[in-house]
Amino acid sequence: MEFRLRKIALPLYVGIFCIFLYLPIMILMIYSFNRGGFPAQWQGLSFCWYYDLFHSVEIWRAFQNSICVALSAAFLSVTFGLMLVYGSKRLKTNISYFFYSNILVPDIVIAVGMLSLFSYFMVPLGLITLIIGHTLLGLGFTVPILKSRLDELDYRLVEASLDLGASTFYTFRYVVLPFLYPAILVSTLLVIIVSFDDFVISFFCAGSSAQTLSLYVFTMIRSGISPTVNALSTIMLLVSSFFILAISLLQARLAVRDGK
Amino acid sequence: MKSIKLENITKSFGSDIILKNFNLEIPSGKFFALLGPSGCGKTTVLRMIAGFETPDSGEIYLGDTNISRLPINKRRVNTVFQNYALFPHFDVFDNIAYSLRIKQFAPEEIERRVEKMLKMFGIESLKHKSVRQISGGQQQRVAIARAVINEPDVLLLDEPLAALDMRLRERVLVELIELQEELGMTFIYVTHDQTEALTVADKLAIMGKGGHIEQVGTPKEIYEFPRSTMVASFVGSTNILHGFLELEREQLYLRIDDRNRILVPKIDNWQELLQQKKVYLSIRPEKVELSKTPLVGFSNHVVGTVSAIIYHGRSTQYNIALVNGTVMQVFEQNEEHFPKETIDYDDVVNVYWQMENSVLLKN
Amino acid sequence: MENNNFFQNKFIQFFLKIVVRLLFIAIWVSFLVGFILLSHVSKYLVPQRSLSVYMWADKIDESVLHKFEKETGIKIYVNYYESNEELVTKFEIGKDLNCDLILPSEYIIEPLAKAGFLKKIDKNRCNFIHRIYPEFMGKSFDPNNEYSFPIYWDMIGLGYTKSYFNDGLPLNSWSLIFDKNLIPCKQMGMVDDSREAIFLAVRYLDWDYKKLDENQLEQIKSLFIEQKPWIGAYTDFQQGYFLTSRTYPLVVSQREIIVREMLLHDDLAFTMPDEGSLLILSNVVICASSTKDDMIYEFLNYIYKHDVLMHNCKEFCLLPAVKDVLEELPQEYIGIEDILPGQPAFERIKIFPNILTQKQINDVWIAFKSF
Amino acid sequence: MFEEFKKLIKSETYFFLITPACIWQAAFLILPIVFVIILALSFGQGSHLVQNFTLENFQEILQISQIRIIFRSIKLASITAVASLVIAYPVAYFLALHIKRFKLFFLFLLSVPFLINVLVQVYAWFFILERNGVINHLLSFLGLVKKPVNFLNSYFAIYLVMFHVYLPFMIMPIYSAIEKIDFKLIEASYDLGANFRKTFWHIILPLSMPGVRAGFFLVYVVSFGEYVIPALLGGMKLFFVGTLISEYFFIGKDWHLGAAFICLSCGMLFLSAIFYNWLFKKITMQSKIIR
Repeated sequence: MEFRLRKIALPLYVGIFCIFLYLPIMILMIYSFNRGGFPAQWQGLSFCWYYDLFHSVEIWRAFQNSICVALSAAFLSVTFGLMLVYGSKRLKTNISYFFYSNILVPDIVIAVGMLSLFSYFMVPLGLITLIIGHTLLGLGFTVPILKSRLDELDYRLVEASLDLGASTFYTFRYVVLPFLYPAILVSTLLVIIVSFDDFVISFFCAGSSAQTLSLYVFTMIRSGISPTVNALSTIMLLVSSFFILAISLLQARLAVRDGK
Repeated sequence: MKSIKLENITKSFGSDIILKNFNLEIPSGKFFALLGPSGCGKTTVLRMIAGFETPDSGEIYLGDTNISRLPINKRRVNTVFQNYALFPHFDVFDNIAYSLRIKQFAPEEIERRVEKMLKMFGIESLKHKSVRQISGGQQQRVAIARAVINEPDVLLLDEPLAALDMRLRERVLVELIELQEELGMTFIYVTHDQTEALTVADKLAIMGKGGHIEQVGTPKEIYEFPRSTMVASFVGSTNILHGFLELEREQLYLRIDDRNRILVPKIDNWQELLQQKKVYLSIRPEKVELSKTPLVGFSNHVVGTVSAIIYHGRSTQYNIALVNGTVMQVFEQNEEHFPKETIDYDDVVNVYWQMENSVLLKN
Repeated sequence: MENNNFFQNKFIQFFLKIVVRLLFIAIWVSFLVGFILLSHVSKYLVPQRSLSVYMWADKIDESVLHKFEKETGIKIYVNYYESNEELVTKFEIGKDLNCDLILPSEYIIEPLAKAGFLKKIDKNRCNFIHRIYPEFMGKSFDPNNEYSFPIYWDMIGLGYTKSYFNDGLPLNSWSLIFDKNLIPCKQMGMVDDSREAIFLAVRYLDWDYKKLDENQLEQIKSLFIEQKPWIGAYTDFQQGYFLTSRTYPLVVSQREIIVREMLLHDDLAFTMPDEGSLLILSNVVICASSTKDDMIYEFLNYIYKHDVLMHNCKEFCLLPAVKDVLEELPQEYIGIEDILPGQPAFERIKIFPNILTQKQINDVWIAFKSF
Repeated sequence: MFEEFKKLIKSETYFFLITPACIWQAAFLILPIVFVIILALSFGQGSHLVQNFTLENFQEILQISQIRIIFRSIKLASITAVASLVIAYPVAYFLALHIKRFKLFFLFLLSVPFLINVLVQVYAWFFILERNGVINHLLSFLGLVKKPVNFLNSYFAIYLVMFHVYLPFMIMPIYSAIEKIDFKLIEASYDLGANFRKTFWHIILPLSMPGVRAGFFLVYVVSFGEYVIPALLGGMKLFFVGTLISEYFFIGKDWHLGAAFICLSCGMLFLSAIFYNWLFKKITMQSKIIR
């Protein structure tokens, strides 16, 4: 009895769970190809909402803003994260652990704090403030990833390189960096996704002065159902799944390379 | 105190067939060792007895009861795992008391029996230490104590010494023998280390690659009278000579090259072997005499040159290259500080042994 | 030799170490400050002939702006905001917000002007003032129209599904949404704006909306709490969606949202209760920091043009504050009878003066939303 | 002299490397938090944000309405965390111990919702739950309801979507904790006579506790400050901590009260987290004791 419970009930449960997890998204995607405007009535296949989407000026602007913010935040947080992780390893400080807290502080507290800070120093809200906020968020992801990868590096390699007369920079460039390369790629992709998906910080630290894709979706949802949002969501979904797939494959390859 | 019988066991993982029509009988109350090279399926046998794996076909009997389909927790069989598998979130006392608590013994009873175990294994002082803090040898004692407190019919030991260092191993082996004598239960000891198995077991089985039993017997039987090349070479070191058999005046000879033939003892099926083109003979290196000068009274004699001398301390190993290219190992006891005769590289030496000390192998 | 000694002194070494570290920190901090200052630079990157306009979404159609850009060569940058309060917050944060023209609601003008964010309008350069209804001029928030001119107006009312109420609404009164015994349906939609909601409650209770005391606010609060069970959702944007999807048959809403849906769905109707309602004015104001007067007045005169205004009003179902446009506007875009200035119903739409402090409004709102 | 300086600067290279990230953290995480605390303790208006220090803000905030809102958020966070723990544990367990092939594929499958835009997920549910949505169509097709049901703008919608969004946050840490358990320990437990129930309760659960705790507190803290889901699916009928904070900062424009409210709610969050931590310790202790 017990045996059967685990052999049948558990997979069944997990199956239902996966359906619960994916059904809404699937339905959303299917209906983005629905000709009719009203949900749940299938009126034939059509790409009209995608057509609408690609002809909206506002969406393009939001998309450009999002891309700009995501790439800058990814660049900054990965660069700074890398510098921090490497530097603190050599200095033997544990300061990196401090960055693990970025994910744990509620978003809204960070957002409101930054908002009041910016207002005190009269920094106009916009792309720059957004990049700052997302870089902070990104550091919370890049530092743990890079740190755990760097910890796997046999430190004797670095010492051997230095011992053989290589300069610090040379050692970093030709010994450490190639080893960290997959982790750098993974964290870059992750920060891009996180930045694209972030709503709360964008909402508080940019608002209408620099509309991102998330904010655009938010304003559209607030006024009800619109098939254009379905189309937009579908595209966003596919793009982020693609990124996640890339991350998973990278990690898998990493595991294979390390012989795990 | 019950015997174990495995009948016609077949087990495969995916497309790998680990065991095929495997039969083994383990006598009760004995220290039984299962010896084999790694990957031969000996751990699978153990895991099937414990119940972690179910055989694809065949039956396992504990005493008279068929246990092959019995759940793990219903078998009166306990295991000492390779890395001990002590519960890291319990202390020593809780680890040992686990099975009694599962069986809902009264707390006083548990206390009494665990105390007894602790005393028996000499680890009273560790009672409330976390299992992460104690040394490997202590962990092993806890693991054994945890398994035997349940008073199982059979105790399974899965390479329990693998994680210990050499010196500790020897001591633990002796303790294991004493423990088995004291408890009187059947011990099944799985290992790939032949010295451990020879030391510890009352009886042992050798498993070859492909999951079949090569030979079962007492350590002495196994060592002195191996029945196959696999057993002979796996247990201890040996010289294997090959050639074909000749029968002359009721005497059996092994022709190893054109000039040399060796007198060999007869075994049950020598007539069959007579037909074969290639027959193997095993001679243990320590049963061979070496001399530059001719000796008398030996039934066999070959000549060779010394190709290597390896000093082991208590004995010296000489590698002798025979004329036909075969290299024989010879162990000479270093009985004297200044032996009468010193043997050096490239010396031509005579190799002697008695016919009875060699064994004809079945294949 | 002496040099070496100097550097080998432990204390000096420690001191130098600190200095170097501080230097490094200073370098990075200055990088950071430079990065932040980039946000100020963006202002100088926009072309000279351009205007930055802050407004609600759905007030001026993009095609109209494109036409203006083509005619004059002045580039228009539009920033949308979602609440007046958000706009003020933005203003307070970046004092020299790169902004020329705003289209805010009426009640926000007084605080903006007081804080010195607005510039006085030169009436001589505007050619449309005479066309504006005098009813919308000289209101309490800007008595002499020094800072602002109205451009659109609107009101709060009730939108409903005709097929649900076969004989029309049983009453034309706010008691439909406030009185437990008179509510016509189980669930309805309500506005999610504290100011508007308080004003509606005041009209329902038939109090003087020009002076309210704490006691009255308490009563309004308990009225809201009492009302809560039959409110399905508080929203400022979804009323149209709720009606057309038949989620709720009755919603409290700004007229323009309902009328926009009425053009597409015959089943909807809009009405203003007899107690009267809230008048909402959209105004144009000029930012104090702007230096592009010529272009601003060119743009102002452009958007007040008959055709342009008519286009916007038809596109978004807005009501213009300009006489000649409103009189020509087809009835279907107005959605409600007898409401034009001068007609009797118009007398019952009032502006809600800023008699309550923000804190008083907040207290009512937070208290009832905590239940 | 110059050489010496060069050496000195070179020896501090690593300090130079760690500075920017630390400055970023200090300027945009620590400083804002400090600033919020200062705002909470001060009085001022407009451009003179900080004029006088006062405790009045807290006096103002400590009212029944605000306390009620904080407790509502604690309730929301607790139910979300506990329920998603209960829902997620079997999935993580199954994934870690029962799936041997395609493990990577399953992990990918579970990490996709983890990183999908929250707004997209919310919209997807909006689409399904609304009056003309898929569920209502299904229900009326099956003849279970005569008139469509309004699922939106209710606690039901909020909780459903909260679970959906936060489940992956729970699965990942639990999965990695169970994955780390040596399978031999589970075998040993069976070997010593325990059945599945006892093995689970005494061995698997205590050993996966670090993951459970990590997942629980992650979900608890993040859902405490949730803004989007209650705002979009709750019909704005009820304030939660997130919505009230944004109300204070954007609509109400009273930053001092808002900051004080943040401090108060974070304090309450901290206290409740301590309580849950204590509870977890209790449970862990309990699961170790065998009866």
